Amino acid sequence: METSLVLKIAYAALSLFIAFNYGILLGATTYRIRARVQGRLGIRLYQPYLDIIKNNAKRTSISHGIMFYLGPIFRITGGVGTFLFIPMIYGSVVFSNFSFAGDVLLVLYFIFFGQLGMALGAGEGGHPYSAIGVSRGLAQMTAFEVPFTLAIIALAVQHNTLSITEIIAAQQGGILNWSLFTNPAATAAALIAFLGMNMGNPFSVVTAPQEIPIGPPVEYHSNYLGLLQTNRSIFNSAKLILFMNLFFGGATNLIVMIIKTFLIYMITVIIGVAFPRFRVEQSIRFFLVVPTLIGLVGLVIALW
Amino acid sequence: MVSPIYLIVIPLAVAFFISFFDRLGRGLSLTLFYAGLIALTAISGSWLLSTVTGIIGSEGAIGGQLSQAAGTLVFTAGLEPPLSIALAMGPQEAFFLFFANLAGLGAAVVLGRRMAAESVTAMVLFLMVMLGAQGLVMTLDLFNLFVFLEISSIATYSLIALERSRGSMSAGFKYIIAGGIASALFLIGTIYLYRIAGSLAIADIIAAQPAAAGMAGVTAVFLLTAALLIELKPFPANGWALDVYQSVQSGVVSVIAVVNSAAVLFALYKVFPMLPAPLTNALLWIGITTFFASNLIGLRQSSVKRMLGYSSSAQIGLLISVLALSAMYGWSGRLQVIVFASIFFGHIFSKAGLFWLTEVQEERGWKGWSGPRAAGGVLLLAVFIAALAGLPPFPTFWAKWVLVKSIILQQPLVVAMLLLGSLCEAVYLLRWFGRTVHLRRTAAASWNTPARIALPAAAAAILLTVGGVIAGLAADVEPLMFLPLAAGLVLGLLVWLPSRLQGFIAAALVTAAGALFIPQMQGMASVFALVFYGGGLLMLIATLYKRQDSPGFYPLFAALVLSLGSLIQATGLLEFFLAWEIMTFSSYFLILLGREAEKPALNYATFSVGGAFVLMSGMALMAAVLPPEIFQGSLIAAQVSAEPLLAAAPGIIGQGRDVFAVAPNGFLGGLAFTLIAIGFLTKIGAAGLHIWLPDAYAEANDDVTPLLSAVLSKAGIFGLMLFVLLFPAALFSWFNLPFVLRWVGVLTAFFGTLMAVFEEDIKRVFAYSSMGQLGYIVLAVGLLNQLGWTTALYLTVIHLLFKGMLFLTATAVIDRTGTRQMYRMGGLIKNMPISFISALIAIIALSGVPPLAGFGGKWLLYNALTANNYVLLAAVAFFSSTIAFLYLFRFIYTVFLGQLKIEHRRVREAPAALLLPQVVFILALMAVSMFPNLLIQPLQSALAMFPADAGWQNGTMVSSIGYWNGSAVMWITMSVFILMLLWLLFVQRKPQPVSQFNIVFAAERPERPETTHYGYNFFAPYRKALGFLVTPLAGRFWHRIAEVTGSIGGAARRIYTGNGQTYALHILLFVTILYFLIAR
Amino acid sequence: MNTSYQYSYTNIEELLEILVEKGFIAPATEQQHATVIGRRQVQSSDLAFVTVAPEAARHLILDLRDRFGFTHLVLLTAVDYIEEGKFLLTYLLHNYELHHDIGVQVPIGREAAEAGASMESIHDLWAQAGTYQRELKEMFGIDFPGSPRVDEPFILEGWDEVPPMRREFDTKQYSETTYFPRPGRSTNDPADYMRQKLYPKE
Amino acid sequence: MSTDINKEDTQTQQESIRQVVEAMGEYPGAADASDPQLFCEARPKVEKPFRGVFEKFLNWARANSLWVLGFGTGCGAIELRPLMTSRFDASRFGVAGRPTPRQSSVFIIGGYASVKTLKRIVRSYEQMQNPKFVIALGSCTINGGMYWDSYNTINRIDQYIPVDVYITGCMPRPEAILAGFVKLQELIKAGRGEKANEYAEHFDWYKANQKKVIKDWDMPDYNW
Repeated sequence: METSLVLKIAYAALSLFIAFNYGILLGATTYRIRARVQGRLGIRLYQPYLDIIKNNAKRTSISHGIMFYLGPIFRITGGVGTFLFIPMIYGSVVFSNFSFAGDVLLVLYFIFFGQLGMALGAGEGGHPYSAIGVSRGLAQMTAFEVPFTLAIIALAVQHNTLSITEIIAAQQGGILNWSLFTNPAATAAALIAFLGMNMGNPFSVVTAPQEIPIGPPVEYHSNYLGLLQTNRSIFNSAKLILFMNLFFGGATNLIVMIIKTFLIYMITVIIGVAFPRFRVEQSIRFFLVVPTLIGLVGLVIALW
Repeated sequence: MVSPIYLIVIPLAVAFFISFFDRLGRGLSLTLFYAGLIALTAISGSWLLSTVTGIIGSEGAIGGQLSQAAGTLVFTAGLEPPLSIALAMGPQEAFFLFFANLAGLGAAVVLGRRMAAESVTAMVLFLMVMLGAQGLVMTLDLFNLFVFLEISSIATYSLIALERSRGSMSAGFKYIIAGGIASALFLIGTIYLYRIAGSLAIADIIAAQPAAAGMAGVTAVFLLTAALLIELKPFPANGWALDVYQSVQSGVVSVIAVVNSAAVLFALYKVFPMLPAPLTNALLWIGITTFFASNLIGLRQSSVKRMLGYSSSAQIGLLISVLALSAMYGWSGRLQVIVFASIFFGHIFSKAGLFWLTEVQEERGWKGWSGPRAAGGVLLLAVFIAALAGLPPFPTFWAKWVLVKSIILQQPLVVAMLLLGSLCEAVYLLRWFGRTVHLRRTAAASWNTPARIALPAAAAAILLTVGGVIAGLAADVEPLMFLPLAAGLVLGLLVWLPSRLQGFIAAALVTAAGALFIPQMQGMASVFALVFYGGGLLMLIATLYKRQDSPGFYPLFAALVLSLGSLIQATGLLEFFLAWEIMTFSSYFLILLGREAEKPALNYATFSVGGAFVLMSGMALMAAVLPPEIFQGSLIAAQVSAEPLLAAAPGIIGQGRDVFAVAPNGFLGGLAFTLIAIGFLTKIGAAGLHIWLPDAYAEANDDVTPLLSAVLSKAGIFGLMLFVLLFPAALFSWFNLPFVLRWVGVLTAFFGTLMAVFEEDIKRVFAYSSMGQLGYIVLAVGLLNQLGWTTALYLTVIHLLFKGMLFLTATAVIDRTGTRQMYRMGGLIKNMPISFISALIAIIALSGVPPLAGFGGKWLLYNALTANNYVLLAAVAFFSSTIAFLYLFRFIYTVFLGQLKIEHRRVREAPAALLLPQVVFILALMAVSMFPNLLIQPLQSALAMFPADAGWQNGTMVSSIGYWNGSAVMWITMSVFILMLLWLLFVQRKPQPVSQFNIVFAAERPERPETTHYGYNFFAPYRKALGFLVTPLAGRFWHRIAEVTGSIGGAARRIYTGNGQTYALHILLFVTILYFLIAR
Repeated sequence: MNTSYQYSYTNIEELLEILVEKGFIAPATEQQHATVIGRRQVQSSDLAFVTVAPEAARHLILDLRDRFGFTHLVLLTAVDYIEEGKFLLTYLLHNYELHHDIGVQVPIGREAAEAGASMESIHDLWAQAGTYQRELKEMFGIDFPGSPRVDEPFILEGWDEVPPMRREFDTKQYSETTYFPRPGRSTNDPADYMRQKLYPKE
Repeated sequence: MSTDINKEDTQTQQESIRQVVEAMGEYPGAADASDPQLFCEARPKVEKPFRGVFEKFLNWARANSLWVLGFGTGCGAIELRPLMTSRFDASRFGVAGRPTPRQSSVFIIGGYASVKTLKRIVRSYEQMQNPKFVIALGSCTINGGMYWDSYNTINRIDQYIPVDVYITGCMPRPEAILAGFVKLQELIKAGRGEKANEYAEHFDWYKANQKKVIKDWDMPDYNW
């Protein structure tokens, strides 16, 4: 059943649109939830849209150079690309995106595309805080990738495939087939890594607003910032969908997807509001010890 | 044909008449003196020519019994012995005499000024020394041997004492003591032997088999041998000789060390057949111990002459042990010629040459020895040192190879001592050489080489080279294998041309070689040929950016690139090793050209030579344990004949064959492969063996490093893959070598990458990065399946592309900014945009981020690892590959982004010569990124000997567990990128371009670029967290080893007190203990 | 009881006595104005002030630091006695063992020489004194030759008027001419206000 | 183990810093502000708004997305903190804090401004992107307040940067500040939040006033 290229692109655009809006509403919702926990009302649900419009409506902007200009574009290409390489809904032609282009390894490495481009753009901004932020971000990234990789390798070995679609397929047929239950250790390791990946508390030292304004994007503003905000929602969706696909059995329709990703996201939200912030070397040590050990257990489970 | 008797008569007559002529004028006497020496040389030369052609004429090829085959016997006074002196002149005698006389003639030329200035006695004594040597070689009579020994000794110590310095008097006296003891022993031994055999003719005595005649006979033979041995300065009874070497003028020393020793050695050779087996055995151990210990002690020598003295002593020891070995194993013919004659030949000319060269600055220690001023002088020094250290194409190289190969199974300990001793020797010689080059560059006083030294030394160097090549050809090495050397030589002769022109010629040579050889290759070999020739050519083009001349650069560069090609061309182990060694030493000399490269180059040389020796012993062992049907003929024959399996090597690679089906060869095979692997891993810079790597890469000239990293390092990978294919069975026969290989690979990747993170020096960053990347390749090689090997080849090619780009960018940046410290750069993107693009593409590729080709390597690697359940390896490899982001970003940020320093404002884009190869690399990389199958499919078909484990469906590569469509990824990424760019262009009003200080700086203004650029210790928190992992344990380990070796050498040196009595005691004790050991 | 220094004392009077006895300061004079050399005042059981001549000050401070245990320079400040044409510098020192403070007060001429007021620097005794001296230079124009970076601006960036802490400087006038005072500003002095409110007839 | 490393690390770091300092010689001081390679010298331009409904829509978005620069310039900064707390919850109005002027649209002058602070205020204000709004808190910003006669504190902030909304008081309470935000929103929605263009228009006048009091002007004329 070959879908024509035009149709494929149209489908991908549709799922991208859904992911973008979902990501934005998810962000606003969690903000409101967090505000309610603190006894506030919080932002309006459509506030992120306003912010994006506002930033795009800024009349002036500056450019430190070509790389600075291209940085956000790299970033959003990374985000959109990552999303496009992940099938959103299992078994759906419409929401399978461009997952034919590669397996989970591709997704794993494509995540770096945007980060690298962003880091380069921020670097040309010439602001030392950008560099400090990138330094922290990269350092922390190397650490949380270890448990994450262990988890993914465990899954690959367990299901004998690196294809995301096949990993979802292997988890069908009941909740107990989910990787969450077939390999809880790998799932746990990956979820801890996910906290680091989202750079929320306790791993938020990268953007540390109090110390180094907001880290890498300190020089970004106006339309650049608008792009970055757009990317954040898409990328967030992409990561959530990836985790859902790998560990929580994927989704066969949009509603299941929304419920599952929302719940996954709540994990980071809850941990984020409950914990203070690690220093970089602390989080590196943490990632290389606790989740890594859990990940190794996951490997043992997978091989056994 | 002139009768050999004239060899005796001429020196006698000249010595007799010369004082009369001296009265008439010094010019006349000098003429006579040199005429006499030339006559000696000419006569012995003519005999050499006639005997050798005689043999060739009679038997068609070298290989028959050499002794007396085409020689002649001469009896003085027309009487039969014992009434006359019987002299023999055969090919051996002629060989010894001709070269000894030639060396003597050279020494006389070197001593010319002294001969002209001093009294005529010097000439007389010199002639007498020569006379003694002629006699010692030719005589067939034991008593005559004694007489000539005495003539030679007395003349020598008179010559020594003639210097009239306190030191030389004392040295001469020590010589007399030693000589006296030796003479006494010799005479007693002769008497006993006469008593047993009833004749003084050596042949009669041998026929009488004195050793079989009971204890008395053994004792007699022993005394005779001991006397000769003492004259040959065995360890530890050689203190007197070292004092002589140190205190006497170099020209004279060259005579003592070369002419005298050669003659006495020949005398020993003549009496060898009468030696009983235990004595032969003892001589073997005495010889090899002398070799080992002298070289060990040589490490701690500061005086150049004494260091050379130790080396002489060591070489003579080696020759003694070779004599013993050939007696023990009944070697004859070609083997003997190649081993003994080559070592002898190499020894006399290299040693004589070195002694001559040191004559001008003989009082200095090596630390202050600044060397000849002319480039030619340095070249001579290099030739002699290379010849002495046993580098190709010099004779000793072949000899050592054959020697090791012949005895590795029977005498592994001897091989070990030989190689360790050789390593020590190479280290102290190259250390001296490196210092010389360094001092010369730093404009310390260097001297002009006078013609009286330069001419004989040049002659010796030419002889060594020619002799070496002949020996090589005699060992059945393809003439093509000398191509790198020939190319180097040709370019070396063109050194007067402008540097760029040389570069073009070199490039033309490499292109021609590549065009000629690459089409002949197939399969894997062609991949490596492309990497070696293509990469080498591009790097060569890149070097054309240099503005100042660097003599010797292009010859070495061309030799290096072509030797890499030769590695693939090699059809035998020897040829492979030859190419390997040429590669090693040419790269060593190239590294040495760097400004601060003295120590790093020495480290590199030490590890390379050590690694090469390990490799050599592994190869020798491998050749020895392989079934005889593979290596036809006996072990001894194997060394020279072309190995049939290897002959097919380039053919094997690329042809389908189930390579792992061969039965294991047991422990020895495994050991051999392990040694071979260690040799290659040293070159690759595997974790633990890597400590030479960062310094060598960093301190080599900026135009050399790209070649070292991007191209040269692949030689080790090639070797590893080649030998896995050649001797697959040996992989598992001792232990699971691939398992170790995999872990070594991944740990190399991990530690290399991690160490790169903490470096400030741009070249050191990439040096460690190279180490890390090669670690992945080793890991992939260790997988032993098609996907793994595809990965290895893929990474080899891709690494050439991106590391070439990175190092060339680094070169450009260093060239433009004048610093290697990254934090001192910054903001160069606007000044060097093309270099930035190159660096950007390279780091994206290196880090493995899609859509560029680097991801292909990652995908292949993890698929190969995961499919085989190597999960831990995959995890560590992944961890390393994420760490690579750190140093990559740090590099590109600190150098190209961030704040431009005020002093770098006028920095311009890199020179075109540097950009051109980068553009080629970029195009290649982009092509491979767009269409991965362009590269991967040929690689897969080159690896058809493995069962296929990944296929292609419409541009999607499908392994057993994963899939990847590189083209699709590229298209998607590009489309999204362009869409987003268009969006930004659409919604954004024209942005205001701003300058570097227009940043939000907490409401302040930045003060200076230096204080605004976050560059130093970029990953400080990372160091806090993981810094303990980069504690230089390996460095400390090797440093400790070097220290311990040095202290042992230093401790051993203490036995040489400088006191004549002590030395006499040494000699007596040596003889006594030896006697009891034999008699037992 | 401080023991680790050359001179030991127990209370602040004793300290002053020792200082007089050993000739560090002149004998007591009548209670006089603070700028008169020789004035001594015991403020409380742990705080005393002595006034010494500029030439003697550094020596005394050094002795107090090294022989009496006043190891800490608490502050260095100045008061403008414009009527007497003097600045009074106060070096406040602290003894960590007894927790005593002693203020060494040094009157220096406001315009002693052509270069203006000047005093010997003690930045070599306490590195942080350099910072105080920079401040005094900026605020009062008192020079401390040799003190590091003493001529660089301290907190006022680019101040080119009379040093603002000098009493001849009229800050109100300066503000009015410089800072665009908003017209229509009225002042409500509390005293006036209360008086008008309570005694409107007056 | 790790402490050793850190110690060693610090030592090597110090050593390297020492080398760098030595290599630099005497610290050369700040680089020249009039260097066009260091600072962009372009003047600000009047950026014309769009017209009609579209601009109204954009203004609505701007009014409801007020990102405040987190720069406490005076004692009034302490009154800003409670705005984000549950009692006042300014996020209801779309108000959020932002740590960098590049990304902010509202600058709150938190009270008295010394000359030294004024310099930073001007710099930060200019680094914000058009459209941008200024809220001035307290009497000090209006007429100098209790610092009216200080030699080092300016009296009227509107002489130096354009102000959209003044909030009186010493200090105004958070409720007052919220009211100020609402007022600002009204202004923006009415299309009157064009003070950034006004600044560009009267750039020379503002600049002259600024330079009158900021004497060591080591910045470019406009801080992009």
